[in-house]
Formats: sequence, structure tokens, C-alpha cells
Amino acid sequence: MRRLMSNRLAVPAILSLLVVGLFFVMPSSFYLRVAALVWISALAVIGLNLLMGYAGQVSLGHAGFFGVGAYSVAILPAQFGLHPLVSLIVGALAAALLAFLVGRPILKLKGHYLAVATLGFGILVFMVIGNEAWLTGGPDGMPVPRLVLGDWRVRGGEAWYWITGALMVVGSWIAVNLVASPTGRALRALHDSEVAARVVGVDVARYKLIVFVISAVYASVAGSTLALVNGFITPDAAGFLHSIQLVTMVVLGGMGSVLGSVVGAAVLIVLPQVLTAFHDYEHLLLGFLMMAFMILLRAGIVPSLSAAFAGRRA
Amino acid sequence: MLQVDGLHSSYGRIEALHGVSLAVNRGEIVALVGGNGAGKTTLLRSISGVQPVNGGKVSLKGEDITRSSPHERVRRGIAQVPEGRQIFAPLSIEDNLRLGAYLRKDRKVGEDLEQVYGLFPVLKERRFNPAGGLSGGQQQMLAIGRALMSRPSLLLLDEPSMGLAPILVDQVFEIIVRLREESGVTVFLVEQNAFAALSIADRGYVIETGDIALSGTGKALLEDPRVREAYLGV
Amino acid sequence: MAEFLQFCASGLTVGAVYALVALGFTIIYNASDVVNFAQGEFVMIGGMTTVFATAAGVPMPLAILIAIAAAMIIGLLLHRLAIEPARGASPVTLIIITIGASIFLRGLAAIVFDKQFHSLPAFSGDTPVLFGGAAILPQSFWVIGGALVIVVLLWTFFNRTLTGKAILATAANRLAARLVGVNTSFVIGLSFVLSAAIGAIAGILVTPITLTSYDVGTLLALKGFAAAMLGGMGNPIGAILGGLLVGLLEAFGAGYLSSTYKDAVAFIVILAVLFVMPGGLLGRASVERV
Amino acid sequence: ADTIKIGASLSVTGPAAFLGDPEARTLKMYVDDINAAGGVNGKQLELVVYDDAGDANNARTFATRLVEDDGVIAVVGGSTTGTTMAMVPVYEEAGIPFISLAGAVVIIDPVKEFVFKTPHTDKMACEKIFEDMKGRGISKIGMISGSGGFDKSMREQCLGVAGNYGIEVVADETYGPKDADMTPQLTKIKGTDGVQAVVNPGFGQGPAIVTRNYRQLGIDVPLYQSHGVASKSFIDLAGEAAEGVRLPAAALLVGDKLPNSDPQKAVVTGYKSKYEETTGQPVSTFGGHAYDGLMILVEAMKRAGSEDPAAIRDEIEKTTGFIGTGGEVNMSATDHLGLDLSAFKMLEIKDGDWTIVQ
Amino acid sequence: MSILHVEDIGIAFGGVKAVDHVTFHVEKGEVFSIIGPNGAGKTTLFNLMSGVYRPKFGKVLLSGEDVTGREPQELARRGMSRTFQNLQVFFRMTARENVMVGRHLLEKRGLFAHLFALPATARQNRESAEAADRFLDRVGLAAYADMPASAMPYGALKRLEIARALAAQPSVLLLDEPAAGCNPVETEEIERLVRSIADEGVTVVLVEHDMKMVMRISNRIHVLEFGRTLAQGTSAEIRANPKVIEAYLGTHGSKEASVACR
Ligand SMILES: Nc1ncnc2c1ncn2[C@@H]1O[C@H](COP(=O)(O)OP(=O)(O)OP(=O)(O)O)[C@@H](O)[C@H]1O
Ligand SMILES: Nc1ncnc2c1ncn2[C@@H]1O[C@H](COP(=O)(O)OP(=O)(O)OP(=O)(O)O)[C@@H](O)[C@H]1O
Ligand SMILES: [Mg+2]
Ligand SMILES: [Mg+2]
Repeated sequence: MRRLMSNRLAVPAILSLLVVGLFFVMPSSFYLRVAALVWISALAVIGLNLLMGYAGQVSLGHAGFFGVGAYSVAILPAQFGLHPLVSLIVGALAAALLAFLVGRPILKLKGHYLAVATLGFGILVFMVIGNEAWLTGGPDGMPVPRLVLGDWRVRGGEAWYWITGALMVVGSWIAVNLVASPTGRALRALHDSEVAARVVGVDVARYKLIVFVISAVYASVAGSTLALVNGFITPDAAGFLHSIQLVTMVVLGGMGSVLGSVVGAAVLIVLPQVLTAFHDYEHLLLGFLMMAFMILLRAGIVPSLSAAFAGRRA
Repeated sequence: MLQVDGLHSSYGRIEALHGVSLAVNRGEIVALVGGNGAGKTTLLRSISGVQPVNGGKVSLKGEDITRSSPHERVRRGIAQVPEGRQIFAPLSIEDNLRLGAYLRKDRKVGEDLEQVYGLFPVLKERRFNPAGGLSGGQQQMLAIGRALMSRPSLLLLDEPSMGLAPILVDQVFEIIVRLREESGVTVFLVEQNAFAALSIADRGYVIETGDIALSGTGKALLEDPRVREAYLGV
Repeated sequence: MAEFLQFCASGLTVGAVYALVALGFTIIYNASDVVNFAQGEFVMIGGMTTVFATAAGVPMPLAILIAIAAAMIIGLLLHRLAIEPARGASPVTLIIITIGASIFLRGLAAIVFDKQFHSLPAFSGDTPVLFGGAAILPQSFWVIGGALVIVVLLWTFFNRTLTGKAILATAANRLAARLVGVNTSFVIGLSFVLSAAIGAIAGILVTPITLTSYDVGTLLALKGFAAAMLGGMGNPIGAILGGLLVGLLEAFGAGYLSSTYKDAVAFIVILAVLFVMPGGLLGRASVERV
Repeated sequence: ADTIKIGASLSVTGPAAFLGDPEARTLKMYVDDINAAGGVNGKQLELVVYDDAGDANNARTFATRLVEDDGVIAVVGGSTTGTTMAMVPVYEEAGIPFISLAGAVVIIDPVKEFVFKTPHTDKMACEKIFEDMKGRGISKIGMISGSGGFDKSMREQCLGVAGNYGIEVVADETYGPKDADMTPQLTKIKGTDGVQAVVNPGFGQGPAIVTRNYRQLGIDVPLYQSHGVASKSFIDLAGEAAEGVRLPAAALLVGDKLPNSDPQKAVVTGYKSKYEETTGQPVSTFGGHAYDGLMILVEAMKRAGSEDPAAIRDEIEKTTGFIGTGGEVNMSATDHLGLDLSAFKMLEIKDGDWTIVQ
Repeated sequence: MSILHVEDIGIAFGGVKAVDHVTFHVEKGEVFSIIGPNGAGKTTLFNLMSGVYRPKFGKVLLSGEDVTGREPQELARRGMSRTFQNLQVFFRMTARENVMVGRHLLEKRGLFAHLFALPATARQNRESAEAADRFLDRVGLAAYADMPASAMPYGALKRLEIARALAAQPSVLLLDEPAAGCNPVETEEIERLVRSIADEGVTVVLVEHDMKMVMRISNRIHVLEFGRTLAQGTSAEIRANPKVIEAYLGTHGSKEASVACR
């Protein structure tokens, strides 16, 4: 068991099983949609976790990249007639370029200063999307053309469940690969001590930039996918609250845990659906549960539980 | 003064102290020596109350303080020079020292401040600068000075000579002896510089992987062949 | 010229609001390195409680006291029930707890109060004071004055009292603070109570200008946080400076550049400042020796 | 099923809570009422309300949930244009009639098979305002609007139709949804030559602050607000500064001042007193939109005499002569709103109360 | 030609001239010690040499090449490696991983291969892990390999830093108080370790307050006081220098120092 868990591929394997297994217990396509939303958020959160959990750099502006991806698949097909898939890739490249450009100066900042700088960046993206209505439809949003693959018009909960699930599994696979590689070690090292990482030859600025760009690409792809699934997109996707939500998912699930990213996303997506039963008390309970989770499982759900589990077995 | 009975302490699943018992009498200097990872720091932290204990008892002046909070213990007269110095880096040197006297109500804090400055003049030169800028050894002086500021009755020192220049090592040991002489402070001293520590100590303990392995007067331990071979290297 | 003065007046008023929120951040940050995202909710509680108490017939001065007390109690409860039990958790975890707390408090306010906007009468009337052609509301002076008084008190507290230093020491090195006898749990609790009080005062002072509702907290917290960082986190004077600057930037941005992108103007300037001064305007560069 | 399920996804919290909260209250209130009176077609109604907090993605999820999981046969609201537009494809695909409570004209123009709405469009509000201005000989105006969806959409519409009334917009400023002070923008408008009136499309607290700042700066040309602030709380928030402000709104706000002959009088006074009694809060036109939507739906269900969504849709489309809080509704295959300009009254605030401008 | 050449270097913090016109050079393969009272500027000098600080004036030449003001990672690429007086350990990683990071420059760093787990990455990981185990073994920490660094005792962490620095296979190794926190027996182990490193041809620059070790091991010693050079010479010369005794050694240090050469 322990050997299994320590295997790098354990996490993508578990997640694949989860995606496949869950499918068969889904009672309606509403559940499939919720699951698809979980997979999409998880994808963005896995990327953000690479940045935050492993490299220790906060970003309160990641929804900005999410928005770039989302609006790419909305704007590019409409304005330039690009295929949605091509638009998704162009969007990811645009997010990468944007991350590359802003990352250089921003990542020199540390801690809360980095937080406020990324926050500012996210708000700038949000403002552009909200205000340039000629391009983006403004605050009321804009429609996104359907994804057509060959003759297949992708629609319906099932198709999207599988597509988003697969994307998320691939995302987790890439993430665990990265973490277990020399690059991953360099990232984790600079999290703990930048100066020590530098004196053993890690180009800290460059590695921070690399992981920032990678996490931006994750967010952008997730954003594009959401837009395609919904067929409609509003600036909220790029908003400050969404950024906060992504960060919360990272911490709730567990910093530095790929599996945790999925769990964190699942909790924050599913919980509000469950809490609708409590009507006016919904937010009260959501806030309460967030606090309770963090107090009881302070290292994040997955790391805390696995530590407790390991503790009991020993 | 200090009585430790069967103390257990662990980090998660790993137990670092397996039932340590020792005593320090009023006015004594007692040295504790042991290798890397033996549990010296863990023991001192337990005595100060910043390390959870899973069993056993710590009493001070006959009163059980096992469950007392750290600030309660400071109020009762315990001060510690912690491993790794643990200064308040962004605060000025003088603020660091004044905080050493945080729980003191008397008006002699100013005098004691001057005394510490007398011992370590470099601290006075830089009194309004942030302590984080000090060199390693200077920070160690600050940590020692800060502990003295509380006018403790029991002083716990975790490797006070670490990072100090030889000339200052002499001085610090002199200060310890003088403190005991002049103000009757009881001292419990963890030192890697075992030779110097045992030389000034009335009694000593040797700790090995979480257990007390040997004890005796400072002199006896200095002459003990096992100690000589394992810790003094002669 | 009158235009310029009008922009200044607007900027200083709005800026003082941000400054008050930023000041609230300062204390908790100074004690625990935690950015308290529920700070905006203290502001909301201050305003809303006063509104509802006066509506229930309580005289204004008493209503103000009740509001401040209510916020302080909630600050204390927040610490006792949510922060203290998570003792030893990393600052990020605590920050998420404060985010949870802010959602919780907003949900609570929506139930206890309502979801409408509310206003308070201005303390000294609505007749604008004319100054070089600019019209300034008397309440603006209350807000700016309140911010200045609080900053002086805070500055004195942190620089002149041992308790203030103990708060700083707790954030700088929790272990060492405990070893010198600081009751760190008390100190952090105190910081929550004080922050809550400052937040509530801010809420009461600004409600006649900005109006209030159960969810005004989020945006105020955001702007206040940005202001605090611009000024240099942890420094009360920096908080004031940052707050006023953000306010002025927005006013001049709206007045001279583009009202659509005025917030962008503010954030671009914040980014530019941080690139040059990574510790904010008055933040001390942290010295960490290796 | 022994109950008829109808759904709603409203922005009960978040930036548009101003809209969603009274809407949700109204729906619950009247569904209870209808059930107490024996329900529809002999069956009890079951209302499923979700709070999308103004977020389009949430709304989309709830739309799926309403259709797939709850199995509702019709939906009322969508509080905002963004959430409405995000939900439209779900209902269109599932063939569920959907009566939106949001403002923008894009919802029903072009007409979508299953989508209806009850509030007047923002375009109509602009036209009503410009008509009034024209009557006062105003031709150059300033505009100040919020950056939210409602505000932006109305601003666009106003810019679009201004020319038709010979009106030129010479100053055009915006403010953020939670801004605390709009004097810089208003100072600019004040400094613009020839401004004869100012329009402020927006809802929430922004217009109240604009109104106060307007008086603070001593601007003396007329100020027009939009139907977005048509609620007594606007007068409370803006205080004395609200004196003389004009805005287009449904008859709901001035029910008691309507002549007895007005067919709307009974409906609006009835709704107003019921809402204010039950909730203890001042009535707003937004809750009224929900009332209209629910009633149109219920009547259509009665007429259809079945629970078949398609049949209900057809009946909704045939709604004629329905008197709601918003005016008389006459829908058709090409008009899924069914209101005309006469549904709007131009109101002016005098002595802290609404009056009808004749 | 000397491998490391420091010329007239200096830096100040506020009013404090931490290092002030210091010049020396270190020959290949020697153990060169820098000693001096607390606050004399030893650590600062290390920071200047390794690129952590940029000097206000003066030059650093590494193998004859001017590297003044270069970033630490560039110096690392040119063969310089160091440890820290104030521990800079990667606490969230295991001991083995800490040392593996030390191999960074020797590792293949193709991002594509890392993202998609090409076989080369697995091979590289294995190689680095094996190397790391070798170095851990060498500093006597083999038993700690899988322990998170946060759980290791202080003395072990000092050695972990040495292992990490060694893993980079440096030509110049800067050690800042490697024996701090070690008892005399452990210090002797460290001394043997340093000796063996030097024997392999690695140039060692050592800062240490343990006089026994310094005197025994150093080819030459450079003494600093108040940021300036106080003396320079062999162990015997330094030990006998009255200025050094007065400023630094004191009676205890003198005794230790003389014990060392017996
Ligand atoms: N934070 C921690 N988590 C887990 N284990 C720890 C932690 N700190 C110390 N230990 C373990 O506890 C044991 C005792 O450590 P301690 O620091 O008390 O030793 P020490 O005698 O002070 O050593 P040194 O001479 O190196 O300072 C060691 O085996 C160590 O691995
Ligand atoms: N970043 C800094 N900010 C302020 N002062 C500094 C800084 N770095 C070094 N100094 C000062 O420079 C002087 C030299 O410090 P350094 O750490 O080099 O001494 P050192 O010789 O290593 O001493 P030690 O033996 O105690 O480690 C000290 O007075 C120190 O306070
Ligand atoms: Mg120790
Ligand atoms: Mg040093």
C-alpha cells in the first residue's frame, strides 16, 4: 500500500479510476455537469498548486488567466473564424505569453506583496474584459460557439464529463511528472530557501517564471473548457472572487498535493449544491464548513488525512 | 529547584525523550551533554513549556508545572536561551532586550539593560538597529542578554557558546559562573563544548537518544572514560 | 483649479475610507502575519449595527457604542473559536479561515439584518463646505480626522508600549515570544479585538458617505489590502499613506484620465511602486541574514 | 406527480441581491398564496429556488439542475442579463418555458422559442426619458453610468436611441459598482459645456451616491435616474438630494396615486400592500417583475390545462390583456415581452415621495 | 595562478562597514581559513564571494575570471559552492532530496522531458538519488536519507548542508562554521571530512570558531576585525600573533589553538 502510494503514477491512476467509476453512479446529467465542473476547476487548481503549493508563490490573480482562456474560445471563433480547439491552444499560448511578460517583474515580489501584485494583475484583466464590450460583450457576457470535432457536435453532460475528466487526469499526470523531476525539486527548493537554491545553481527567477507560465496554461485551458461546456461566458470567470476561490481550493485540498487539488475543487463545487437545501443559511454554513475544515485538517484535507491514516497504521 | 520525572516527548510518531529524569538544585550549575539528536533541545523546550509532553512531570520549586503555559513558567522565573538564537529579527536590539523583561513589573529594567550592554558593548552601539542585521555571534549575544533581562531564577541555556568567538566563549562561561555567584541564579546548561561546560558545572548529565545515560559531578564526568571518548575526544 | 481641489477632496475622502480599513489589517498582520480577509466584515458590522440600533430607537451615541462592542465581541469570538483552535497552522491556512469567516459573517448579516442598502445621517449635516470652489461634505472631515486619530494612537501603541512590541514580537517569532513570557494567544486575541474595533469605527464613520449593506465588506477589504500593501504592510503610517494614495489615484484617474479605468490606474501605480520598492512605500526591507 | 414543480434561479445574494432578494420573496409569497387557494389545475405548486449569486456559471449549473434533477416544467427568472443568457441554451434545449426577470433587450430580441421576460427593456426606459427631455426642450445631456451589466446595457441602448430624439450625449462617465464617491465624474460633467440634463443608468447604491454628490456639487440641471432605482429605498438613501429627480418606472410605485379608473390600480396596490406587510420592507418594481412572471405562467398553465411545457409555452405566448405590476402585457410570436411605452410612467420625487409627471 | 582572488573588496550596511578593503587569494587545493571576532565580516565576505551580496567596491576573480557581482547561480556554474551559518535547508524535503537539489547543475534539465516523464527523466532521478545517497553517506547521514529535514536535529542539518554543497561537485567550497553545534568528537569527524575534501583537490575556504580544528587543518589563515584584515599567515604565525590573541583568541582560544598542534 505504502509503495503504491509513493509511486508517482498512483495519483493519476486513482483519478482515472475515480472518473470512470463515478460515471456509473451518476443519476442524472445534472450530476455529470457538476462532476465536469469539478474536473475543470481541479485542472486549474492543480496548476495553481504547482505554483503555490510546490514553489510557494501566491497568485490572487489566476482567474485572469482562466478568463483569457475562456474568452479566447469565445472571441477567436467569432472574430477570426478559428476552430474552437485552435482557439483553445491560441488562448493557452496567449496566457503563457501574458504570464511570461508580467511574471518577470511580479515574481520578484514576495509573500503578501506578490499577492497584491497578482491581485492587481487579475483585476486589470477583469476590467478589460468587463469594459471592452465591443469585443467581449461586457459584463453581460458573450456566447461561445459549440465545439465541433469532425462531424461530432460535442454536447450533453456525458461527452463533457469524459472530455473534462480526461483533461484533468492528463493535467494531474503532467503535474506529478513535473514534481518528481529535477525541475520539481528546484521549485520545491526555492520555496524553502531561495538563497540556498541559488547557490547550488538554481536560476530562481527563471524557475519561478517557468512554473508561473505552466500554471497560467493550466488555468487558461480550464477556462477554455468551461466556456465550451457552458456555451456562454461572463467576466465573473476572470473575477477576483474566482481567484480567491481557486486559492481556497488549493489550500483546502492541501498545498503541494495533486490529489488534494481535486478534492479541494470537489468540496467547493459540490458543497454549495448540497447547501442549497438550507436556503437562507447557505452562506452561513459554507463559511462555517470552510472554517471547520481548515481547523480540523489544517494542512489541507488530503495531507492531513493521509498523515492521520499513516499515524494509525504505525 | 527543577525536578524532571520520567519525561516523555514526541514529534508526531517519533518519541524523542523516553522518560528523562533529572534534578537541578537551587544555585547549582548543571550541564547536559549529548550528541546530535540526543534530545537536549527537546528537553529544554519541554521544561519551558513550548514542547508538548506525553508523560512525566516537571516541577519547579516543588510545584508541578507540567501543565503550565510558557508565560506562566516565565513568570515563575524560567528563562531560556534557545537553540538557533530565535531573536525578533525585525525589532530593534533594544526592543529585543526589553521584551526579555516583558513580565517584569519593577523599575530596574533600565539598569539591567545597561548591564547587558556592559557585557556586550556591540549591542549598545547598534541598539536602535533591527536585530536581524546582526552577525551570527552577535545574535547569540543578544539571545543571552535577552534571557538575562528577565532576572530568571532558573536559566536554561541551549548551546550558548555556539557561533561565539573563542574570546567570548570564555567570557560567557565567566558570566554564567558570576551570575550564580552574585545573584544565585540556577543554571541548566546544554553544551557541545563539553569540556568547558563540565568544568564550570557542579554536576552533569549525559543524554543519549532520549535517555539519561550517565550522571555525576562535573569533575567525575570529565574523568569518566566513556565521556572522554564519546564527547571530549581526547 | 476648483476641479483639481474637488478631485483632491474626493480622493482624500475615499482614501481615508481605505486607510481605515488598511489600519485594521495592520494590527492582526502585526501579531500573526495573517491578512484577515474578514476585516471588511468588521466595517460592515459597525455600519449595519449602528443603522439597525438607531432604527430601533437607540440614540446615536449609544448605538455607536453598541456597534463597536458588537464588532469587538465578534472579533474575540473569531479568535477564540476559529483562529485559536487552529494554533500552529500556517498563515495560509489561517487566511483561508478568515475567508471562511467573512463568508460566514456576511451570511449571518444577511439573516440578522437584511440585504438592503442603508444609510446613516451625517454627523454634522449635509451642507457642503466650499473650499476654493470645491464642495466638501462635512462627513469627509470626520472620516479623515478619524483615520488620523487612529493612526496616531496605533503608532504610539506599537512604538511606545511594551504590549505593542509584544504584538510585533509575536509575529516576528512566535516561539521566542512565548519563551520571553508573552501570552501569544492573548496577544493575538487582543489584536483581533482591536482590529474589529477599528473596523467598526471605520464602518460608522463612512456609512453616511458610502452607504452600507451586508456585503460591503468584500470590496473594502480588497481596496484596504491593496492600500496596506502599497504603504508597506504592518506600518500604520504606511496604511494611511497607502489608503490616501489609492483614493487620490482613483479620483484623479477618474477626473483626468478615464473613469472606466480608474481602478486600473490605481493598480497600475501600485504595481509600479512595488516593482521599485518591493516592500511598499514605508515597509522596511526585511533583513534576513544567511 | 401530485405537485407541479416550477423553478427559479435568482441572484439572491451577491452584487445583484438588490434584484434577486425581492424576486425570491415575491415568488415564495405568491406560490404559498396560490397553494392556499387550491393550487393550479387542482394541484399544488412546488417552487424550487436557487441562489446563483449573480454568477453566470452558477446559474447555468442551477438551470441544468432544475431541468435534469428537479424536473421543473417552467422557470421564472434569471435576475440579471448575464445569468439569464447563460441559462437560455439549457431551457431552449430542454424545451422548458423560461420567463426572465432581467432587463436587457437581447433576451427577447431576437425572439427565442421558450424565452420570455417581464421587465420593460432598458431601451424603453431610455426612450421614456428622452421623450420627457424632449418635452422640456433638452438636447444636450451628460450621462453617468455604473460598470455593471444593467448599467452598461442601458447606457448602450440610450446612446443608440438618443439620436432619434434629437439628443446629443456630450459627456459620458462611468463608476464602479461599489464606488463611494462620484464627485470626480460629476465634476467633469459639470465642467462640460452645454449640459442641460444628466442621466444615470444604474441600480444599487451607486445612483443614490450619484444623487447626493450631484447636490453636493450644486449641479442645477435636471437629473434623471433609471427604472433600476424604482424603490422607496432610493429616496431614503439619497435623502433630500433626491428632490426633483425624475425616472421612468412602472405604476407600482404610485399605485395609490393612480386614478381609480386605471385598470392597474387594483393589481399594484394589492401587490404592494401584501409585499410590504409580509416582508416589512419597501416594495420595489423588481419583486413586481417576479409577480408578473409567476402570474403569467400560472394563467398560461390554467389555460393549457396541462403540465406539458410545450403547451404552457404556447399559452404564455398567447398572453393578452394581462394586467401586471409592469403594465398591460400583450405577447405574440414576435414579441415575448408584450409591454409598450405606455407601461412606463415618468415619476418625479417631491417631498420625499413619488409623483406622476403628467 | 590562484583559484580564488579577492581584491580590495568592501560593503557597508547603513553606517557599518561590514567588509572594508579586504584582499587575499586562495590557491588551488588548499584549506584557507578566515577567522575573526563576531561581527568581523566573515559571513559577509562569504556572501560577497558567492554573489549573494554585490560588493560596493573591489573585485572577485574565480579561476582568473572576473565574477564580481555575478548571480550565485552563475558562480555555482563556475564551480563555487557553499554552506550557511544560518541554516538554509529545504525543510519540506527529505535529506536525500535536499542533496539531490545540490546536483541541479549536473542534471539534465529539459522541461519537456520533465513534463512528460520521458525515460531520460527517470534515469536522471535515479542517478541523482544514487549520488545523493553517496554524499549523505560521506557526511554520515545515510540513516537520515528519508527523513524530512524539518525533523532532523541541528547538528545533522549542518552536515546536510555540506553534503548538498558537495553534491554540486564544486572546485571551491565555502564552509561557514561547519562545526557549530557539534561536540569535540563530532567536530573531529567534520575535520576529517574537510580534510578528505581538500585532498580530492577541492579548494576549501573555511570560517570556524573552533580553534583546534582551524589550526590543525588550515594551510593559511586570514584574520579579520571590524571588516579589515588584521593578520594573515600560517597557523603557527597566527597563533602567536599578540593582536590576534587579544582581539580574538583570548586565553581559552590560545589554549585550544596550542593544544591543536601538539
Ligand atoms: N520538529 C521535529 N520533528 C520531528 N522530529 C524532530 C523534530 N525536532 C527534533 N526531532 C527529533 O528529535 C530528536 C531529538 O532532537 P533534539 O533537537 O532535541 O536533539 P539535540 O540533542 O538538541 O541535538 P543537537 O545537538 O543537534 O542540537 C532527534 O532524533 C530529532 O530527529
Ligand atoms: N544585511 C545586513 N544588515 C545590517 N548589518 C549587517 C548585514 N550584514 C552584515 N551586517 C553587519 O556587518 C557586520 C559583519 O557581519 P558578519 O555576519 O559578516 O560577521 P561574522 O564575521 O560572520 O560574525 P560571526 O562570527 O558572529 O558570524 C556585523 O556588524 C553585522 O551586523
Ligand atoms: Mg539541540
Ligand atoms: Mg558569521
